[in-house]
Amino acid sequence: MMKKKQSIIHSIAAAPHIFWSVLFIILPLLIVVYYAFTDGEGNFSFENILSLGEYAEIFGLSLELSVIATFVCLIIGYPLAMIIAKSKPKHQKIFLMLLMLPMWTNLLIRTYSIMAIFDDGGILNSLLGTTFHFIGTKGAVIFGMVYDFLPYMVLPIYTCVSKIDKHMWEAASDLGCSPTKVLTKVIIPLSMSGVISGVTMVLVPSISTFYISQKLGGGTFELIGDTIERQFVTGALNVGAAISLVMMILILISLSVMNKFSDSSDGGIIV
Amino acid sequence: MEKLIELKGISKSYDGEKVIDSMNLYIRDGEFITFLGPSGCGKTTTLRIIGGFETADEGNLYFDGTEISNVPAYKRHINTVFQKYALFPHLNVYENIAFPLRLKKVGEEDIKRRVTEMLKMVALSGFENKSVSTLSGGQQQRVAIARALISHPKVLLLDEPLGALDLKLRKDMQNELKSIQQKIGITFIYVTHDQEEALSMSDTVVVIADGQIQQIGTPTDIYNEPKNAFVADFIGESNIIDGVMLEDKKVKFSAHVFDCVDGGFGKNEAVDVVIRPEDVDVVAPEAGMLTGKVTSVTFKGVHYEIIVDIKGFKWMIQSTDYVAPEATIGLYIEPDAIHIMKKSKYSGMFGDYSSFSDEIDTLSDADTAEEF
Amino acid sequence: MKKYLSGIYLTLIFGILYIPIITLIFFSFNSANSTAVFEGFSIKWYIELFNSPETFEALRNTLILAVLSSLIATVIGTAAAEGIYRMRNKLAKSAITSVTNIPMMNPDIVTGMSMMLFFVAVVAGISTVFELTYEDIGFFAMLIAHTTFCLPYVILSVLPRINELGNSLTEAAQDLGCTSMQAFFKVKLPNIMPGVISGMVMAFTMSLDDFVISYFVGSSNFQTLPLLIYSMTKKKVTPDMYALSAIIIVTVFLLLIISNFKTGKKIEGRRREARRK
Amino acid sequence: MKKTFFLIFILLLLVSSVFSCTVSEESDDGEEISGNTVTLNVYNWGEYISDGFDGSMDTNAAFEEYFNENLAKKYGFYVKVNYTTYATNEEMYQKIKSGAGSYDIVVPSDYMIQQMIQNDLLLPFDATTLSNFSNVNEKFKDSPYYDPDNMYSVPYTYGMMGVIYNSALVDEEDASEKSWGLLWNEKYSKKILQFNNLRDAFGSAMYYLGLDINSTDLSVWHTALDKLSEQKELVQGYVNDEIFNKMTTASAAVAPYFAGDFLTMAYQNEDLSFYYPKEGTNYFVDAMCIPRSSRNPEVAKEYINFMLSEEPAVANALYVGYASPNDLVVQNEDYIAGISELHEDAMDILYGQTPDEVNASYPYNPCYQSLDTLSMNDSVNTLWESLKTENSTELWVHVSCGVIVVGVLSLAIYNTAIRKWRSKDYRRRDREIAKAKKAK
Repeated sequence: MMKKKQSIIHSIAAAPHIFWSVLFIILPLLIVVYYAFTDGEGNFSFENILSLGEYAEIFGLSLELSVIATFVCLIIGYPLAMIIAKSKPKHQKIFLMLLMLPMWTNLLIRTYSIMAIFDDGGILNSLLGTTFHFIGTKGAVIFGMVYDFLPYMVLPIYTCVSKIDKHMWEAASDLGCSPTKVLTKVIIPLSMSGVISGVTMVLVPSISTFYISQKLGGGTFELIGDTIERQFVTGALNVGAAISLVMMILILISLSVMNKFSDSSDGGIIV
Repeated sequence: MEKLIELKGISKSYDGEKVIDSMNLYIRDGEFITFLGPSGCGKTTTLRIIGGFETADEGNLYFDGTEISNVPAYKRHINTVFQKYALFPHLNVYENIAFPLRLKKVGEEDIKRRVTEMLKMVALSGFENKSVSTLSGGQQQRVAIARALISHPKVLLLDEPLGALDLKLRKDMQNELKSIQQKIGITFIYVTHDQEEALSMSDTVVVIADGQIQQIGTPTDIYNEPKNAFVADFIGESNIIDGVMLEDKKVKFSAHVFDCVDGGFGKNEAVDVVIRPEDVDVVAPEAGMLTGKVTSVTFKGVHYEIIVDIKGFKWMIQSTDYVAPEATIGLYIEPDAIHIMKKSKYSGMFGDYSSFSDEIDTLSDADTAEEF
Repeated sequence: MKKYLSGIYLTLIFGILYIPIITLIFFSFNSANSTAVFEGFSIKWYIELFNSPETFEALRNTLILAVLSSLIATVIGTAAAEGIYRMRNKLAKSAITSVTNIPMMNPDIVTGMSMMLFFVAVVAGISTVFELTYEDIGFFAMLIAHTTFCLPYVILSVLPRINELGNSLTEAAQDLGCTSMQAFFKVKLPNIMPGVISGMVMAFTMSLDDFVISYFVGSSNFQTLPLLIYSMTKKKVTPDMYALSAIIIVTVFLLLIISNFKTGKKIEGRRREARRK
Repeated sequence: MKKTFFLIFILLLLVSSVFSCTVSEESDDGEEISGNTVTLNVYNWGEYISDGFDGSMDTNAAFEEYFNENLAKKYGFYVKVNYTTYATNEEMYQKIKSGAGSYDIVVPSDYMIQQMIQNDLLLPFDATTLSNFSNVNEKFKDSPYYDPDNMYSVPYTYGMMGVIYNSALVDEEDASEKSWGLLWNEKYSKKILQFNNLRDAFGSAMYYLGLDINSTDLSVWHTALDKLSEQKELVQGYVNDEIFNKMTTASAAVAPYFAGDFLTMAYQNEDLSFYYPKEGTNYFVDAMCIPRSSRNPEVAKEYINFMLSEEPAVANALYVGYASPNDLVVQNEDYIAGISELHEDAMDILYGQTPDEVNASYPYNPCYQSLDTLSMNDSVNTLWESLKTENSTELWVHVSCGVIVVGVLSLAIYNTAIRKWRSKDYRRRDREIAKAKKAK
């Protein structure tokens, strides 16, 4: 009996958080659900949900771009996290801070600078004398997403890799693993929980960005984030709420699938 | 029994401090050799150099006659059992042991046979599907050994593998390791700071201190014929007294002349005299060659451990009959119990039994320092 | 060879990350009112920045909001992480963690809009009882919104630390006479402090750069920096905002180097000692 | 990493609060008589008022001074202007409509005023009673469509949309026709920009085809949509504020935008020139209004009246660059000198032709009406959406995403399969043992 009472007293510590999330996460969410299932005048209708069919293509495009962006983040981020984890402790802190620093400048100004560099008449083109067209293509949107979300991929992987016991490297090479084999057979499987949380932290926000796609994508195509933004701003709350509700459910499903694969309980998210 | 591994002039330093000081050593095939020494004496670094985890600053390392210092660890036919086992947490017992075979693309059936056989050898049959984190220390150690041996390496390195086990289990594991080594017949290089383990398991013992080899020999040589004060003190208990060699077979120490069996030293050469506590007989004060006051008596089951203060130098005596503390007793020493050693840099550092370990010594020095 | 390779990779990636930042600082010294065509060098925009109280008030609001919301989020988040760690039944545990992740998963627009509608409903409800306008709760609405979307980051960085620490330390402390509260503050908190601080830093960064949620939830008398910058997109973002970002980046960068230079020495010293033992 | 952040927080907080206190101290120096101070919440477009940049007059501070000196006694309190900004009419509308914030002054565009009046969001204050209202040019006073009897609004700026082109990149004879056609000219494919907001994009097509921009007949919108999708592969990008950088760096050659903004662009890049398309163009009026939720409408009226007086009106017109409906401004020498500095024939561009002359050949009312009032909002929105999603996503996007997903999935499945296959024997044996034990 004592043990049970003990854990109840201690989980009181989570009470403020529970109260907070019920009040400021659940209730607003109910409002979104309310709007998703009602039409303009407030009476119940499935019409919003049914009309989502036409947004399937936009949603597909946003999913595709964010999957590619997440993959690029992983390919660039993993070696970076490995290098930082293996460098001297003094340098590790500096590298991590340097990684986080760009996040402190305003997203809008950062996007402007990227455009100033890569635009047809921008700095890069005028330096090289070429006029290759980059801003306004899907490639630029992917670059924008990778640029903005790379730190979210590197930090969890770094946390995970730096926690792997030093002897793992030695044991693996001692048993005959060449350096690349050590990575594939031992280190990558052990850092999988970091990779999963890294992928989640990049994939989810990149699906719903709207700013990057408008500016770097040149507005020639629309992502789901833009649609929701336009719906809300022009007052069509109901359809916007319906889209975001469906999207959230999809994300929840894909997250639980991903966690099942990694079967480890929780990866260290942040350093 | 040709030379399997040879170290020539190997030295290694960390931040300018010499951890291994030009070591020369050869290890024969099929031998159970132990590197014995206090912590920080360079024994583990030597092992890691042989294993390929570290490279020596100078000197070269030969394996089967060929120079292998720049051969990477994974290409050496040498496997290692780590002190904290280093089992792969993401694999179960079966996969951990099968890991080296999978690298060599061995067939599935073959792997199954060899792993089951190896599990039987380390008495862990039926543990295939267990996750390594649920195993006990002893079980994890046996999985580590099985994993290291399954790919039939020529040499197995063991880095204080029994350090984390409790006493009883450690004794069993010592015998098991010994029997495995004899059954398989490959070279074991064992690193430990526990002298009892070294003496009971090894064919050859290499005593190392401050990065240098103090003595190489069989356990009995090491115990009976210590080369210098360090080896004498480190292996078993021994009283080490300064003495003068009057002539062959006659030595003078503690203001008394004794007959002894050793010779071949210069006339009146200052020497270190080693007398094992169990070789000293307790007699009546008047009959003894030396007399002294007993300062403490501890019952050790097999014998009593008596500390005797003779002219300020504390001797340790192990005898089966009880002696009352504060009593004065006489000591009788047989000639073949006296062992003479050359002076070395370690003379005078050991042998006095006011305390056992160095740490306590430094503690007491600290008190005296404060008084001044 | 390998060391050399990783060095190049590192400089390449950080190079790409910092080229836009350098362009930003470069254009903040532009004499023309353009963020694309560099005319000549001048610190006109810095002067303009220092005599426009509106910008600095926006910066102050942003910082107050960011610091307060990250502090509150850290306090609630750490307590929540401790509570979640102690919770026995799995269902409650997974329920809470998934609810906590919702603000992180939702597009900002949805969180912002739903919170605004929620607060408006709350104000409407309260104002039937006694007179209250949105203005009065404007700042608190922003603070609550920012804390809400900062909470997941704090919990996600503190919880792994608590799991890693286990109970041994707190039990030892209780054994030595601490009450469970004292044990938490005297023993557990200092040990999980790195996680707590990195959670707070993450929360601070999130709140600092948020625009969408602040726009919808914010009231008229509390304008933050991102709002000010975004509203410029009616016509054109002027380089004085570039100057402000340049100042923030450079100060943070210098602080980073100075403080690392000092603590770096300490860590190096400790490592050498450890090896000598 | 950890200690440094504490340090950074505290320092940044200190620095900014010190600055803002000292700086803001100077601005409200008229604080000698104690007495309560009323805050006037002004909600205007970004960069849409002279704020003292580069020596110009800070009109908000000037109003505070003017009010605190002359009117404070009459009203019995001082005033402090709290100036916040928005980027689009729709955002401002959502804010005011939701009641999340009460504002005293707001500056919507003509069509938004009509929509707000219909939704009863504006306070009628009869602009004619303002003493300076007489300064406003006649043509803005004779019953504008959005506020027939000037009850709700006072014009602040007005302007017309036109075509900006880079004379270095565009041949003279293509531009000489002065037609919307330049935006559909294949010769400048991928060098043409188009508005990224629905109303102006459709507007450009409708003016070009002479269609009624406020038509409630969906087929009209469909023809406009076809024209826009015809233009789609020529368009480099749909832009709003990025147009400044793209045109000044000559990343693009042709773009539709407002006359006032052309002046600021031309100041940076001499090659740029401008014309009003002969088929007619959009004419907009931004006007100052008082939301119904305003808590001190009287002070708001004083603010509007003050902004109509010559000195602030000239300062604002110079800063914003759009045409000013205030006669005093148009005749003011400093204004003319200042605006011509931007571009020698600035006056001609802004005031040379009146909106009616420009839209002579356009049969319908050239000002937008709110789609909400025309209840065409949803249908036009879906058309705009189809324009955006109509283009085919490049193949490489589908392929690379497919490859990634297939790759990751097959890797994961392969791994679990291998693990299951390798461990099947001993797992089966464990199961049998367990069954046997249970059976006992």
